[in-house]
Amino acid sequence: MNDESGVSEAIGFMLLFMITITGIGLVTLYGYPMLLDQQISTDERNMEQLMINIQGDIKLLTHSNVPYRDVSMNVAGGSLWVYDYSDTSQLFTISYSGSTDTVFQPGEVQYTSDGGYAVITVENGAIVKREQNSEGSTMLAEPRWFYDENTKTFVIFLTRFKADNTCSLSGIGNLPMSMCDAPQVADPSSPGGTVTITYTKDSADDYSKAWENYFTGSSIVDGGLQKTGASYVLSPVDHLVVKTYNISIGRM
Amino acid sequence: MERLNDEGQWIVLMGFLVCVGILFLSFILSQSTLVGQSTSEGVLEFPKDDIQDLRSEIIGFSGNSGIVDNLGVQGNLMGDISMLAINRQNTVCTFSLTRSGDDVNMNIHFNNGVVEYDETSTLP
Amino acid sequence: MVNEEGQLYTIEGFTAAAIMLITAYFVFGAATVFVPGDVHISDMQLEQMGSDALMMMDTPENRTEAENPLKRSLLERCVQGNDPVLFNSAFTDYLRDVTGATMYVDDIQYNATVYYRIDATNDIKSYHFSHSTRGELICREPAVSVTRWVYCDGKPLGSPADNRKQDVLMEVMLWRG
Amino acid sequence: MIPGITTGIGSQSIDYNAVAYRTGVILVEDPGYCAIDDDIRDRTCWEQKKNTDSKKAEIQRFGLAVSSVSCNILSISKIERFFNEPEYYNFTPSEYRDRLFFTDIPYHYNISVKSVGAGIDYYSVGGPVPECEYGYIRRLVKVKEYIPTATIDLTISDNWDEDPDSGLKTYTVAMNFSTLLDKSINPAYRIDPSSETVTIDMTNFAETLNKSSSPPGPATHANLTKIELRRGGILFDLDPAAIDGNNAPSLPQNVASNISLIVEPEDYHGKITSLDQIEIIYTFDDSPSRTNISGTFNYNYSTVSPPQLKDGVVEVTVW
Repeated sequence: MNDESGVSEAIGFMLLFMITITGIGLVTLYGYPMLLDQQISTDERNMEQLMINIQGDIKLLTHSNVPYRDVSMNVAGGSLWVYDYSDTSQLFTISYSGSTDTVFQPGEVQYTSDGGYAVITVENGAIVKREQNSEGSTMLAEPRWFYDENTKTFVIFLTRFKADNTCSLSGIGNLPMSMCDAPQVADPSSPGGTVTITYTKDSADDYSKAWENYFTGSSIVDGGLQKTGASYVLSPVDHLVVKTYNISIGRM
Repeated sequence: MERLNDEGQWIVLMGFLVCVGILFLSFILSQSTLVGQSTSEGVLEFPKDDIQDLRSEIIGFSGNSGIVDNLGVQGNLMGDISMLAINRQNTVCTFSLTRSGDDVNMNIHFNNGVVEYDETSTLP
Repeated sequence: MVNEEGQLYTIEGFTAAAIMLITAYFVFGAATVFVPGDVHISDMQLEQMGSDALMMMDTPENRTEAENPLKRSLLERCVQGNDPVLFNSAFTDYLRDVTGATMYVDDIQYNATVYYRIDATNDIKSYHFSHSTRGELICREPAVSVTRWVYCDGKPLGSPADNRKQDVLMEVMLWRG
Repeated sequence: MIPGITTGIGSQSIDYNAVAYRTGVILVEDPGYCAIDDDIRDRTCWEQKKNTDSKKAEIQRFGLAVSSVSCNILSISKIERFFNEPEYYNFTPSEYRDRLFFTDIPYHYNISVKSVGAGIDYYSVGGPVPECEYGYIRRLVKVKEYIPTATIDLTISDNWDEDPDSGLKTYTVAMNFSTLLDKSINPAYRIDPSSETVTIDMTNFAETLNKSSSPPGPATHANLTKIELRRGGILFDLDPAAIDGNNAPSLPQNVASNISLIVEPEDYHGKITSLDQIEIIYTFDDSPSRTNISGTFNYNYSTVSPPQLKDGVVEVTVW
């Protein structure tokens, strides 16, 4: 009787082990493709979260005048690129009641998914997202431009990335950002003036839909800016404040 | 032996059931979108202390007749506050103090694009 | 037919599930996912501390002080009299104050700057006011900043500011050293 | 991969630091809130609720601030009631949770306060802070100390009146609430007898004793028969805290050197409006011993030194 039970336990263990392995095999065979898709979307969502963290730190740098922040991160399923402002061809042009235009190149911190199609970019204080090889884009988090109706003041924050050269990161790393020079502030006033903003797209990296939705939506002012051709117009603006921040991104 | 084999089957079956259950639940949970902004970021963003500071500063002015009754000085201080606020705090701030009888009427306007605060009150 | 063995089966079922999950984890888990949790908690705590400390320094201690329009609080006295030594000792004491309920030890460094406006040109200028012992190198520190308005009844002693009644902005950078 | 799938689960945990932050804000920036009744002046005076189960239940939110317009300035009476020092309400953990955390989640907490200047060495409520991770916030505050003792020095000639044939003698302490609670004074610096304890010391009685009284020769003591609190026609009797250094005496009592009186805000039964005048009247008997004491003490900002604000710190931990 004792002998018998000893033998059966060994066999029982082997059966159990085999069934476990078979189970894993089944999961690998049928569950794997599903899990892979899940992985890609999880990676992308993690990156969206990470970008929001980066934007949070950029807000601290710009709005709270803190000189240095770093974000530690793990970039999975793709890579993170930093483009110096001079290497990007998108432009924001701001003109105010006929005065000289401000032409601004933002630069980018961009994540490109390897397995999926998502491209998530931090530029000019906003987080924008588009799909590779397809039209359209959305804004995941908005910059903090605002129009104060009491004083008819329009406040625009321009955030520019500076990097010594284009660099990329995948895996665990650190994104050191610093703002050691004070922002340039331009604050012309012209009672009843008109502000015209134009976004010039980079056809390989086009976020014009995202910016259009932001400008014409109601986050800056109720009712949004008026779209006139390719430009967005706001009036009356007695006082325009344009603050330009330069954020240097060091070696990752 | 037969009896023990039975038990093994039970264990494996249970294992499978629980495993499938956990996977299923975690799928559902992972479908929920991640919270975009954390609580502490929300706290950092909300300018509670800035507004309290501005309020207490202007209430401090209201006890100083050299500021309330002297529009030149008040204009100067208003210039200081609005220029420093837009430059350093990225905020549009304006205020006014006017005397009416024994009381002082105070107006404060604060707007940083996320939070707008307006106050009109009478200070004794 | 139900006996206690049922409980055992369930426990064993869980164990088996755990074994399978852990196995799967090791097989596929090479690509771990890093969630950058809430990194701003300590910033939030530090910012609250800093603005509390400045607020306390700017709170008059009694009615006589509160109703003196010229020098209402310790902070106004420090800025007007240009006394960074007094500011440093008071501010450091505030930052170190604890009740003793926790074993929490903090080494907070700070750097304070005063911003003022030149009336004639409408320019914003600044001068360095005070800093802690290791508070000089602020370009590589993940800091937070807090501000406080300070009323000056005249030119702050020895400063390049205008000689008039004015409001200046004290800005303090804080980080854990 | 599996951790990737379970990412969502991890991010659902409670942010204890946020709970601690919110609790800290409620404690130091809010004066609290309770249902109104006859005993209290307004809804923020929760600490004056009577110590009965039904009254305690009417406290809806704790808060330690002096008033809603003075952030980070705490009332010492609220601190004492909140931290149960000395023992009073004896709130249970679930009562603290209901009135401070506003949730069904059974948080563990530890709230502590220290203010050496205001005489608070260390008060705390809740369990000991664990070694594990917890949510934490530290708030720097000022504690508004007790109203300093008003001293009536009877050597000052205004306070007595030589009268060899003195009969019943009275001495009045007059408090005018319209001057004390004047709106132009910030609540943080007010002398507010309707929310804080008032202490009045009458000293140097010897000077006022009727030296020429007869019989049996010069008086050695005065005879205090009662102390009344009068508001219009309404009267309450008060008991002195100490006479000649002896605590809790029963009246009538002989006084040779001093009387100490403590008036709690509860004594007014919350019936004070800002326009009221309160009088505290000391009555001294004619027999067997006589006193020359006579006069009025105006209890106001020029005769009593206003309370000071003392530095303090509050720590909140939640787990």
